[in-house]
Amino acid sequence: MTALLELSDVNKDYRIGGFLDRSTLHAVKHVSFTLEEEKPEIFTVVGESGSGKTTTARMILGNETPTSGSLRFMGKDIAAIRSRKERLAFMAKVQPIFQNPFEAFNPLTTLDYYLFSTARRFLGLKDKAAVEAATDKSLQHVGLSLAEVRGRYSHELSGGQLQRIAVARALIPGPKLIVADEPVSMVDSSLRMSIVNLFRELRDNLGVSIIYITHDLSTAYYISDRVIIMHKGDVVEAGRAADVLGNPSHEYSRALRNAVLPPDPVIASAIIREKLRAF
Amino acid sequence: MLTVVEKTPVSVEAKPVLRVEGLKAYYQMNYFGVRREVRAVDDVSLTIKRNEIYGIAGESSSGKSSLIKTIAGAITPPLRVVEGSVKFDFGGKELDVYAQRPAMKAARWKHLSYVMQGSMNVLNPVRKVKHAFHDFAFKHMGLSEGEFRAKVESHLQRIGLDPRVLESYPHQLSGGMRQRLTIGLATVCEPEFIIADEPTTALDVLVQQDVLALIKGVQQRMGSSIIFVTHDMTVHAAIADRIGIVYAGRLVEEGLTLDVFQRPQHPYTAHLIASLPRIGDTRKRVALGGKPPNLADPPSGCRFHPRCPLAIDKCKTDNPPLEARNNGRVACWRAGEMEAA
Amino acid sequence: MFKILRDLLRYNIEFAIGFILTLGVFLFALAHFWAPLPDTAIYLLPPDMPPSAEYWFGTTSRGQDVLWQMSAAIWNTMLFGLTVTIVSRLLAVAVGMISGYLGGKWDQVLMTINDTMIALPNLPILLLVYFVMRDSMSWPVLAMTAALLGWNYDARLIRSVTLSLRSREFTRHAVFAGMSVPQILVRQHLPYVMPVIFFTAMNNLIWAIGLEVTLSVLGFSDINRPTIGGMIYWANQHQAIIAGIWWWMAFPIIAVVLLFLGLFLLAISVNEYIDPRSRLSRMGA
Amino acid sequence: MDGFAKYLVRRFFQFFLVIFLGVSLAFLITNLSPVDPVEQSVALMTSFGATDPRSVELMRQALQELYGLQGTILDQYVSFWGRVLRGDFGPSLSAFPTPVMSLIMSALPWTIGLLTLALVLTWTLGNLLGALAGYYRSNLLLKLSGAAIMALHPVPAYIIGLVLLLALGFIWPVLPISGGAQMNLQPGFTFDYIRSLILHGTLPALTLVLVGIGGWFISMRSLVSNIVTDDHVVYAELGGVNSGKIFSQYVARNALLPQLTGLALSLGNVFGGAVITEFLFNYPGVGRLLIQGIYRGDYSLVLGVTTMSIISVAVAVFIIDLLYPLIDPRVRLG
Repeated sequence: MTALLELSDVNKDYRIGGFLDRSTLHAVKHVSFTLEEEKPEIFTVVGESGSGKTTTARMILGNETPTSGSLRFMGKDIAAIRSRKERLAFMAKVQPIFQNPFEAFNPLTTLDYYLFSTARRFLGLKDKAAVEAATDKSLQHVGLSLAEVRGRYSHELSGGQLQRIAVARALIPGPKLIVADEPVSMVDSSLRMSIVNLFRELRDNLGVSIIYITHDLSTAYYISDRVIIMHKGDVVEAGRAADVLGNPSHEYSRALRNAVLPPDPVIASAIIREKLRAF
Repeated sequence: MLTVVEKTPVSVEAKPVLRVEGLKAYYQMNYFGVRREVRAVDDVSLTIKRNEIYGIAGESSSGKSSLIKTIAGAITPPLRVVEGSVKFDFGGKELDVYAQRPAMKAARWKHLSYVMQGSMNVLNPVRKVKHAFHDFAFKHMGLSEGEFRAKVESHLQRIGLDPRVLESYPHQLSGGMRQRLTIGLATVCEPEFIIADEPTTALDVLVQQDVLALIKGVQQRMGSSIIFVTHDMTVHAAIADRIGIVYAGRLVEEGLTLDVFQRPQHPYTAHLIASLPRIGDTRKRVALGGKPPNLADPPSGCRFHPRCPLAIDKCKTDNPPLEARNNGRVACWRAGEMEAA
Repeated sequence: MFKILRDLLRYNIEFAIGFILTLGVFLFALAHFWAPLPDTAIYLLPPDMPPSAEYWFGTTSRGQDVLWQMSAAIWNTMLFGLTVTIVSRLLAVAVGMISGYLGGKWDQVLMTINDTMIALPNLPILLLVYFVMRDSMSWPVLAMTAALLGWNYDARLIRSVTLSLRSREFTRHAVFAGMSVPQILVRQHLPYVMPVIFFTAMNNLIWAIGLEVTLSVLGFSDINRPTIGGMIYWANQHQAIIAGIWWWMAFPIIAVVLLFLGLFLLAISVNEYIDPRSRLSRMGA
Repeated sequence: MDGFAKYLVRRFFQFFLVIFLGVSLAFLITNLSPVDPVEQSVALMTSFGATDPRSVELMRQALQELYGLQGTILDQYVSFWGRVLRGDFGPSLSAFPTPVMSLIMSALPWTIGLLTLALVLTWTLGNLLGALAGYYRSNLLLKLSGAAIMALHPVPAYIIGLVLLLALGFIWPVLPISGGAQMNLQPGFTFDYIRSLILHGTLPALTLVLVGIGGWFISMRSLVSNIVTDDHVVYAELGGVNSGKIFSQYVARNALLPQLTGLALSLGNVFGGAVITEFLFNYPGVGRLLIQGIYRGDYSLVLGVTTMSIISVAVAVFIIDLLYPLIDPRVRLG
């Protein structure tokens, strides 16, 4: 087995304050995990704001460099990527999905500009017809077609559709890994599951691994193969999704698990009444 | 786990505290000759009883925020009330939000308060917290400065805040504290009616339950009514007595919380409930197809028909009225057939 | 382009007034190319003639037709103003966008220099430059000096817009879509920076013209080249007001005030039109 | 270390940087110019008749020493700093042998007085009217005064001053148009002198107010129209807080923060307006001194005034920066 992505003892410190009162914020502490190349999976990082989950995602994408430790993608140190050529080669294999689909596309630019730019740059296509064919093929994977997207602006489509287009764009270069940072937190619940289901299909049909960053335990349970729970930079619990989320053992994971209200009025109102009694 | 729901008793005789009738509020815009009309609130009628928590559920741009802003009288152009009325009943005195503006202004905070979305920015950044309490509440309490201060301090203590926060500036407090503080501010005059806009959306998961319990607790103690909106169905499940489901500017279903969750009558509601993920369950959820309607150019007939699995020809042309059914109300031509299916 | 103009003229009264004023003044200035006499010629006409059918705006004490002098003067003054504006815009956009997009150390260094320059009083420095240059001072040199002093405040505004754009998700998305830095800056960010550029350009033009008037009035420029300030300078030299030659002063002042008003109205109305928020509203967002 | 101290250190650093770069710039301009100030001064003097070649040479040497133009450019730079720190710019050529510094010192109070008064008036009035116009958008009177103020805004200082001078000095001569006070009055705390001071200051101050008020009005109005949609203002309105209080404590107070920063940033430009206004009204401040220096070819006077105005503006900016934390608790308390 070869490692697709290997994080070993990754730390990230931020220095905050001016030159007179520097203090250090340990955003990510001793994070290690490995994703296998042969076994595509949905690997979920769960945490609240300030847990270090987004910083971890940014390091995997090469947007931040670790203070210590190493992140290797297919054996190559991500932090050592310098030249634009290497960077493009890396981006062809690792692609992001962002949190807010309305923010991920410039409202003054047509959506196809992003798709065509990706096809041109990463597939080296020059011919207009070839670019459009590659784009359309990718859009078909997410249940859309170029005809529906061409010339459109982001405000003309729903959050769910935009997020699908973002996925389609990420698929164009044929990536091995997709890093999705809170991809459904801004999507309506009626459309949310279509994105989450899509991740499953990508894993099963296209063999793409997905790092799913979220604060939402319910969708994490629904699609994840493995889960790590982060708290103030530390990984407090890691393992199979059903174990970690279904039956957490660490104190913090349990608190997080208990903070999730079920979509059931009987149980949810009982939880609130219980809280009330404690006041 | 408890399986029996103890409903807060709702007196049937008492007059409703809020009556919204045939309310239409549209965004009317004109940019360099391009005219647009967005029907954010389109013919909504609802009543809210005393001592009741009413939740409005809906997705983004369904018009739910416009609805609650219109009820609060907090709208600014280009959003305008086109038709209908919003009437409160405070201690037997009727107050029309749009026809009696000065009386309404005087009633604010004494009878009617508001919890805004995004508690981060609702307090003036350059003034201390105590000034907010003074500005909002002092004139309604009829107390001396000293008594007022004591009253505010004890109120804060009751909701779990150190009275010393009064001497701080908003930027010195955490997000959770600020949200508590705004709830404290909204309840210090013990108003009969509280309007809350996404009261937990911006909060961290771990403090959400506390804030919900706080809202519920304060409401129970004062016997106030609350109307709140959120897209988060679990929040509705946790504290609402009744729920109204908004789709494309219209109220499509209304009922007791338990009924709506367990026996939804509108296909949209049914889908909304069915698509909610829960821990311990990996059965495949099916997402709703199609795209949310554009309120500037809504579909004809029933606005849900392009996405509805049960749609028939009549749905495409005729708008279903919101009618009483099974202890609730629903706007669907095929509501009766839903249960059979 | 034509549609934009039509929309603005029809739906925005400020634009319509500004457009007519500016266009009128511009056409009037353009007319100097067809002037009957060279604009530097003096004492060719009877001096001190009040406005009449022959000399609409009268003649100066130096035997020049005020009408044609003004026409040339407005042209020269506008030329100066536009040169300053274009050069200083290039500087402001370059510094502002680079500082905002690169951020970090670059941003700190550039903005420290920028803030320092903002705090320096422009006019004394310009006067010092004039003083040491004296006769080698020509209008292009003056324009360059003014441009070098007139970009910093606007660079700060542009930087703050770019800085906020940099942290937006669509910028990161563009990077992962393989777009290059120039592509991102031009295609993605410029539409947002445009209103700032445009608005500051108008303000800068007004400032530059004001500067030209100020320096020329004092005689600190090429006084033989007709400019608005230069006309007032010569009128002062001949004590035109005391001598009752009011038309020598009044017409240039009226012309320059009209021009300023026109430019200012254009600035505020066009700015409203190209603002992304209003653009999106027109697109139906 | 708390936020306030950090803020102070940063401002202090900026203050010194402005002075360092400004003074260096003044030095550079004078040294890199193609014109030799010594030759220029010599030419100026010899044109009055003193043509003995030997005395010209002596004068040349004396001037070089006076201007600190001996040695390498680095030596000159160091000696220039020395003179700036001692406040010694040598004697004025046009008012020989009065030192430049004492000319500046006697002119400075006039400029500071005029500018402070005009600036306080402009800033207060502009912001007040702008805030009112932004808050009460439908008020006709405010709309009209706004239109008038905005129409004046782009007109250069000289033109406004000239029109005022013609209108109130010639056509309807109610105000003195020249000088800082009546010539024959003894300066002092007498009624006549103060009255004369006020009368003479009115036109220059009015010019500066009319020139500056538009900018503050426009920016304040747009700031306020943004702030009224801020959550905390909307919330206060929903809370039934009375509108006078909302205006003063919620809207105006928050809008003033950027306007105070703006005041500091605008000082350099305001000073430019003062130069031309002083010249127009023959007001005995440093602006007039500077222009006279240029007309008379007085090298040390021009360099002295420029350097001193750079330093004075930097000091004024620094003082305003120090005031900022007083109105913004986020800076004061970190």
